[in-house]
Amino acid sequence: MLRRIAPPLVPVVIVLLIFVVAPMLWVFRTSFNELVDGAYMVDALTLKNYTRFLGNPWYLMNTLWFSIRIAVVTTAISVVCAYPVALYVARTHGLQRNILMTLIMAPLLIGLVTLVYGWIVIFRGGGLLNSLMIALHVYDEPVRYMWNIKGVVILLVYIGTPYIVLSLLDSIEKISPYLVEAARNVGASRWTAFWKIVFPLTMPGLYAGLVIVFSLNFAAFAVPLMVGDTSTQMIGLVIYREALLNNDLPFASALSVIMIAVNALILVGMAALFGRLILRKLESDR
Amino acid sequence: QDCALRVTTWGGSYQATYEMVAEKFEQEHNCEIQWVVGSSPDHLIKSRLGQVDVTTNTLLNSIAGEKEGLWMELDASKIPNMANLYDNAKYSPYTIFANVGDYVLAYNTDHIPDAPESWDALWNPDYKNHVLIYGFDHIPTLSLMVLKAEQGGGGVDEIEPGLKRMAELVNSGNLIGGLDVESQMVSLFQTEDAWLGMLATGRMKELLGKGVTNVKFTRPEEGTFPLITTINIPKTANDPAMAAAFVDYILSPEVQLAFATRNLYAPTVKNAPIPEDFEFGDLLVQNEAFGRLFLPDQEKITAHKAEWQQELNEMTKK
Amino acid sequence: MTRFDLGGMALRLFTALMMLFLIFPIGVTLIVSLNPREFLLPPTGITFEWFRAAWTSETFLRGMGVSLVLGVSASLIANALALPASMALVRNEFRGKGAVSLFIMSPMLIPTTIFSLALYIYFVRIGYGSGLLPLLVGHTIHVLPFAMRIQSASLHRFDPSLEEAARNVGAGRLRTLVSITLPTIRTGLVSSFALCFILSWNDFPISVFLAPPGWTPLPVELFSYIKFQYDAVAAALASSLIVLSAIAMVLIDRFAGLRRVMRG
Amino acid sequence: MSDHAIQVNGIQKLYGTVKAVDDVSFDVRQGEFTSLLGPSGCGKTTTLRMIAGFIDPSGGSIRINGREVTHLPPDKRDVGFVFQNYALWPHMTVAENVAFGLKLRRKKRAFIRNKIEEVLAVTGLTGYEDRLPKRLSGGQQQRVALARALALEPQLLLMDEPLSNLDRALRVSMRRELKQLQSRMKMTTLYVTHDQEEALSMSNRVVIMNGGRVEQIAEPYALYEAPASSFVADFVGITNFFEGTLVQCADGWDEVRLASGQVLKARAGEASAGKPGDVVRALIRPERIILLAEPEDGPNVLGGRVELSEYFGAVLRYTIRLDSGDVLRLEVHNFDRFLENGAPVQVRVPPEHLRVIPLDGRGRDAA
Amino acid sequence: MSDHAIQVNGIQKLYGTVKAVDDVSFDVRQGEFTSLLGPSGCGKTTTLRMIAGFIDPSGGSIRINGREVTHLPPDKRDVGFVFQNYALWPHMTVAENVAFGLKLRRKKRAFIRNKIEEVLAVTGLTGYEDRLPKRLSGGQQQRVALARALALEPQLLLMDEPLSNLDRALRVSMRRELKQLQSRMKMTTLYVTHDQEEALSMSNRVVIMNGGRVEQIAEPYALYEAPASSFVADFVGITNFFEGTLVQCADGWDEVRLASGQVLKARAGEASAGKPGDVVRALIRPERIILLAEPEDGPNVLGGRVELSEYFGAVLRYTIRLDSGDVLRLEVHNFDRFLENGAPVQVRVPPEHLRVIPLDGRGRDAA
Ligand SMILES: Nc1ncnc2c1ncn2[C@@H]1O[C@H](COP(=O)(O)OP(=O)(O)OP(=O)(O)O)[C@@H](O)[C@H]1O
Ligand SMILES: Nc1ncnc2c1ncn2[C@@H]1O[C@H](COP(=O)(O)OP(=O)(O)OP(=O)(O)O)[C@@H](O)[C@H]1O
Ligand SMILES: NCCCCNCCCN
Ligand SMILES: [Mg+2]
Ligand SMILES: [Mg+2]
Repeated sequence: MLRRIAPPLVPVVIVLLIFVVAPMLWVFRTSFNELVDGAYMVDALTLKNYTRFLGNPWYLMNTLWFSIRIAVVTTAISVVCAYPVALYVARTHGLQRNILMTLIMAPLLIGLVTLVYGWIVIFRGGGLLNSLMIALHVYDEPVRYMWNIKGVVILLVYIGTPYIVLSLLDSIEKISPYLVEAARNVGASRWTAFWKIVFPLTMPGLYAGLVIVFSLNFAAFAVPLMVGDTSTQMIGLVIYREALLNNDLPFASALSVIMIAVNALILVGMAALFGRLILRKLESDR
Repeated sequence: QDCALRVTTWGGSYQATYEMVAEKFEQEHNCEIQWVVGSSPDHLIKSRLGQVDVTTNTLLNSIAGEKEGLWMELDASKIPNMANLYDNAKYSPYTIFANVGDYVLAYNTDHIPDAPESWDALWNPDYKNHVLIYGFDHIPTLSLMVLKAEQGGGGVDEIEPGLKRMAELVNSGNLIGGLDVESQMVSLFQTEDAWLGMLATGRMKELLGKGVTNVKFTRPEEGTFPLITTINIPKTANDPAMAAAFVDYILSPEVQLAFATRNLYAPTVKNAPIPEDFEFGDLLVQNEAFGRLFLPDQEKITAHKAEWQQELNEMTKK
Repeated sequence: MTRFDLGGMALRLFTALMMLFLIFPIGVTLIVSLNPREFLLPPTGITFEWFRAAWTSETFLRGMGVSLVLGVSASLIANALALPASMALVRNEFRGKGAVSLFIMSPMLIPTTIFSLALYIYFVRIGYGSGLLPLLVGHTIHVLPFAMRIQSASLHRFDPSLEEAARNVGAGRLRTLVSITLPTIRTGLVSSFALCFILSWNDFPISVFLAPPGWTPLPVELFSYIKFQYDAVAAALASSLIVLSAIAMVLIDRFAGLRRVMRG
Repeated sequence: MSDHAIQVNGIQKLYGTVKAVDDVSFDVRQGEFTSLLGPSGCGKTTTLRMIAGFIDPSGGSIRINGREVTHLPPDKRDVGFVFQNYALWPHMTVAENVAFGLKLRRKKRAFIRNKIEEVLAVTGLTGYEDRLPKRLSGGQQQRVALARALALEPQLLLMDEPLSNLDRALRVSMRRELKQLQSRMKMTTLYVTHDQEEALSMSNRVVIMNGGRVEQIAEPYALYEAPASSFVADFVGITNFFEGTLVQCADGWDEVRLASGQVLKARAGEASAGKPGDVVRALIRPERIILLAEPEDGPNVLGGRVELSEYFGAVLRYTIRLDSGDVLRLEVHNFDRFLENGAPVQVRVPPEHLRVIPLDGRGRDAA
Repeated sequence: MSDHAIQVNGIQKLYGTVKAVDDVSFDVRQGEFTSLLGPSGCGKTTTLRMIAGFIDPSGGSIRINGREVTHLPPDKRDVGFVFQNYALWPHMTVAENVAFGLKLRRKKRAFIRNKIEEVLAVTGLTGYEDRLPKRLSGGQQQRVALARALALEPQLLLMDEPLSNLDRALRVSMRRELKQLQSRMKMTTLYVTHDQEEALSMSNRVVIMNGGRVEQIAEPYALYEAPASSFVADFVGITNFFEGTLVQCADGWDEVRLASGQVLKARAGEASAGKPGDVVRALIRPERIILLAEPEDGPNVLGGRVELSEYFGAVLRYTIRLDSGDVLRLEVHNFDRFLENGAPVQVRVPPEHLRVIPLDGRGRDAA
């Protein structure tokens, strides 16, 4: 067994050992250092950075827990947005397929900063959406869609959706139409056939998409930085600020260690859940 | 030619000016300049790791670096132009100001016909949803907070009153937001979403350059907040002599004038007078405007801003 | 063949709405890039000035070139590393599989800011502070887990007898991989590559630290530019990119179509 | 309820320019067991799939129990279906595959449990409840596909080669089970098979298809004994053909002169094979030909040599090269000796089992 | 080169606790056509896949042409393989599927073109060159799988039910083609099939498997006429069993008393069936039993009633309920009348075709 699985895994593992584990060991070590005068770091062995985070409910609730919630919510919305699109795209071919794919990927091609400008035009106080809504008398006062939690959610969903479409496509395409026919034949409506056959069989792709988007959103910093406010302090943003703006590498490192641990726990949980539910059954083996 | 000098810069127009003036230096000293482009924080980090010969910096970074002992002393004998610096542009033996801009109060004359006299206008409930400030990582907003603390009987050591006032601002609903991307602020003035707010003089110039006529600026009586570009030479510089020569070159009148006319960063040397007919002369922090800069103790800001942000976040959490 | 269209019309409608949501800001970007007054709507006219500016900016063109090369190389390397690994993980059941899997996914767990900072510091310490290697490594590691995930998804339900059949007619491991496995999971690979490329193409934090002088990727150039001064040049650049990739897609499709025709 | 469980009327299916099914019509009466038989690629699967509603016909109409269903979705047809390629749901165990349709019908759990047990017993899969399909052998998978359809006790069951991967012993027992279920449940069955033994022994009627069209619809005995065309004759069982000219036809007996000059006497069919001088074809089944132990003279006796002998256990089939050069296949049963290849033999072609059919000028069956 | 093309020695395959293949040994001589026959799930596919190198045996060894290959990768074995589930490459057309292996062998383009043409002609697929597999019927796909293997003209060809989805006519012609190719190319063949007609008629030898083990290895005639166990007797062809006690054994003739009291005379086998008083089983094939036209008296004559008649075209099989209560199946060929269910009949069981085998105490074949 070892002889069969080792060779394909060794290159990746070595690359990761050299370029991830080694640098991250430094981060781990740094998390026990101390910042002097808010200016520079000295070697130390203190748990201060950890207690500063873990001992402060604001950090626990308004950054860590807040980030988890935002990541869960935005990932879920993205899935809802992406799934039908992926279903649709999966049955297109050739040119139509390519054009749809370009459009779906377009938001990611043009970069976040430029994108935000597009959204400003739509969502600003006097922007298109507010003008429309006010003209339609849905409400009379402009609603703020940006530089608050709404902006963060909208943008994360927007960016996350194409990733999920991408991860789903292959799984959907691989489903043999016979399997759906067989279900329809025993009396399943389109809807039931979808839920009981298609949906479970897309689990591998869905799982990939969930893991990817959840991790990206959980660690997001650019989005809350650009369109958030003081109440959207996601943990990625806090780490960014402490590490780069406030020079507090020890604290940022401790935050990172905590974040990695939490994220790993969540991923392990997801893997266990999905693995038990479905993935193992679908794995090809010889 | 194997001489190369690594100099940090911000991207965009700052780099453009740098690149323009650098050509002459490269020829004269037969030394190529490699631009290390990035945002302020990485300038410090790269300096720390010995990747840079001359650091174009923010004052906060310079101070942080000083505390770590990162910089070498600037030797006036190797940098003759230092002699022309205004006194307050020599921050320390390690740090000098390369140029100075400021953050002024911009307002839309259609909605606010008379120039506000004080930063307090930001809190005016009439402007609900139409006020812009920089994000809480940015020096103008931090400075405003210190200013408010002082007015409330505290100060940089007793920030509470300032924090309260800023939290009020956040919770008042006046703010469109505290923005990180400066150009968005310009755009929001352009679209008239923003009626009132802080703006760096450089951005003000851009706004006017776009043909906007109903936005004006004023320098409130409490003073404006400086936007200071500092210069340091890391101890680890490969060729300290060449680095010094470059710093000297930055302080030369032609470079000083270039940054003034192109980027609206006012000279820090006495021998670079701005031409009388310069269109945006009043945007430059010259003369009395320079005297009215509100420059709180930067070291203390450095030491405490993380705490302050944190407290403010807690005060404004939802 | 019956398809799984959950009520064809509803699906179509929803997709249309979603597509609208996805491309609206992009449409806005396009309008902005053609509007002499930037994003003051409604547009006051049409100008190609912003496009001209975008396409004559040496910085942007160079940045684009760098990003392209970087994105393609990093995606290729990452996918090449991930492929054998994901095959081994999907197709074998062994103790510690979960741990190995998580380990390979680990770069995804690390906040990018910290990772790029740590990697940068690491490279400087081991004496490789400058040069292209750190940038390439940074991007490759960044996208690697994503390649792993998509590929693993793609390999689930792969019918191993297709490979056996190839081995049986005398194809070696490599040939089987190239001629049978890869084409069969093509959609997955294309997805994986596209995803990796996009991630690299969009990356800011890693590039900021690891890009050596002269090799600044587009997002860094663009961000440095836009951060302080927004004009429609950025919008024009973005619009061009989308139009270009659309054209590329059409060409690829034509080309592939042509090949199919020639193959008879 | 209509007299007919299925009425297929002129259905068609085009794939681009490929006419997979071309104007096919047939009926299946209530409770009947009908087989679709035909060469590979002749359109059996396509026809079946149109009836089940998986494919939209390009033309024609389909009625089930008198109700027009041509464009009804598959879940509204209440028709059982066994897929040629199994189409087992890979994420469900054997039991789950079987239970799925029952759950959709909101059956009680106890009922479902019993039903699973029952159909798995019938298909010889007891003990495999919790296996995933990929962990089963080919034949086991096929049986799950069958069990899945049987569990629903459909009134109308369509099966696409449901036993093709089973060994004979199992196939025989499955056939028996199917027939029993069918008559117990009065289940109408349309059965695609390539196994004519199966088709002949199980069916009330057989529909022979060829190239997308129906060739003949008949009861098994009629099909075998009175095929409507050479194609059917050759496709259903083995047939020996002699070509020649009709020399006489009277008294219910025809005489055919072969190219070799020899004359064969044959029983005249119901329809006249033609008039003297016409080119005809005389047919006889291998099991009807008698291998003579002793040399013999007389009418319809032919000489030749053994060219090939094939042993099938109960049957021994000789391919004989006649002296005329023609090839003849004959089968013996209950034999105790084997003839060597090359051994000279004499055979008798009993006139009462030789049938004559007319030919058109180009050597094909006259229409 | 070794005398044996394949030597399989005690191979084993465990799936968890499932013993899919359990200590299987057999040899295939050069140029020989050997079939693997056995019930669904008995381990045929698994055995074949171990020989081809797709599965690592859990134990035992495999030699091909004398060379130990037990752990050699599949592409180093030079063995043709036809997959039970086809395993066609979905992204390649029919021609590309066939050409792939040839391209790997760096054949000239013209050669490849000719070869494709040739094997597609053999498999009746001419004209389908550019179809993708998913646009073919089941049988057509199966033929592509076969063509793909044949194109390489392997010295050793392993086939896993390669004809299971073909109609009889096509199967017969494909069998003929296969046999011709095999003898022309001196190709050694190991053939998995569930079709005993196929196994008996094509093979030099047949390996009967059951539950992961080998039951018997024999030539077709020996297998059918002298099965080593009741399992083989019943699995290969149909067999009637009578249980009883041996009352006498002398002169090459045994006598068996049935439970009903009747005594049947039988030919004694080579090995003794035992001594008087032993419990034995007497076997006879359905085609050996004679349906008497006229009532008759005498030894080995039994009376009963028709319970079921099955029509297979060339064969009519009656299931008869004997007066003793036993069930007897018999087959008639070349028949002209059908007996009604319930009709009284008399049959003779010819002693020379009745074989006696010993039983152990528990009613199973003695080892
Ligand atoms: N991957 C697997 N995991 C567990 N059991 C398996 C697996 N593959 C096959 N088996 C079991 O091993 C036994 C032998 O399987 P194999 O496919 O060799 O049978 P077979 O003789 O080819 O049958 P068939 O005629 O139905 O194709 C079967 O009982 C099957 O259920
Ligand atoms: N999707 C398709 N596109 C084009 N042609 C097809 C398609 N499906 C089937 N055909 C063709 O239609 C014809 C009929 O196919 P069908 O599957 O009905 O045959 P079949 O009678 O079931 O054959 P078999 O006994 O081999 O399974 C075949 O010639 C086949 O090649
Ligand atoms: N292009 C102008 C760049 C000016 C950068 N100034 C730094 C300001 C820090 N807040
Ligand atoms: Mg078919
Ligand atoms: Mg098998």
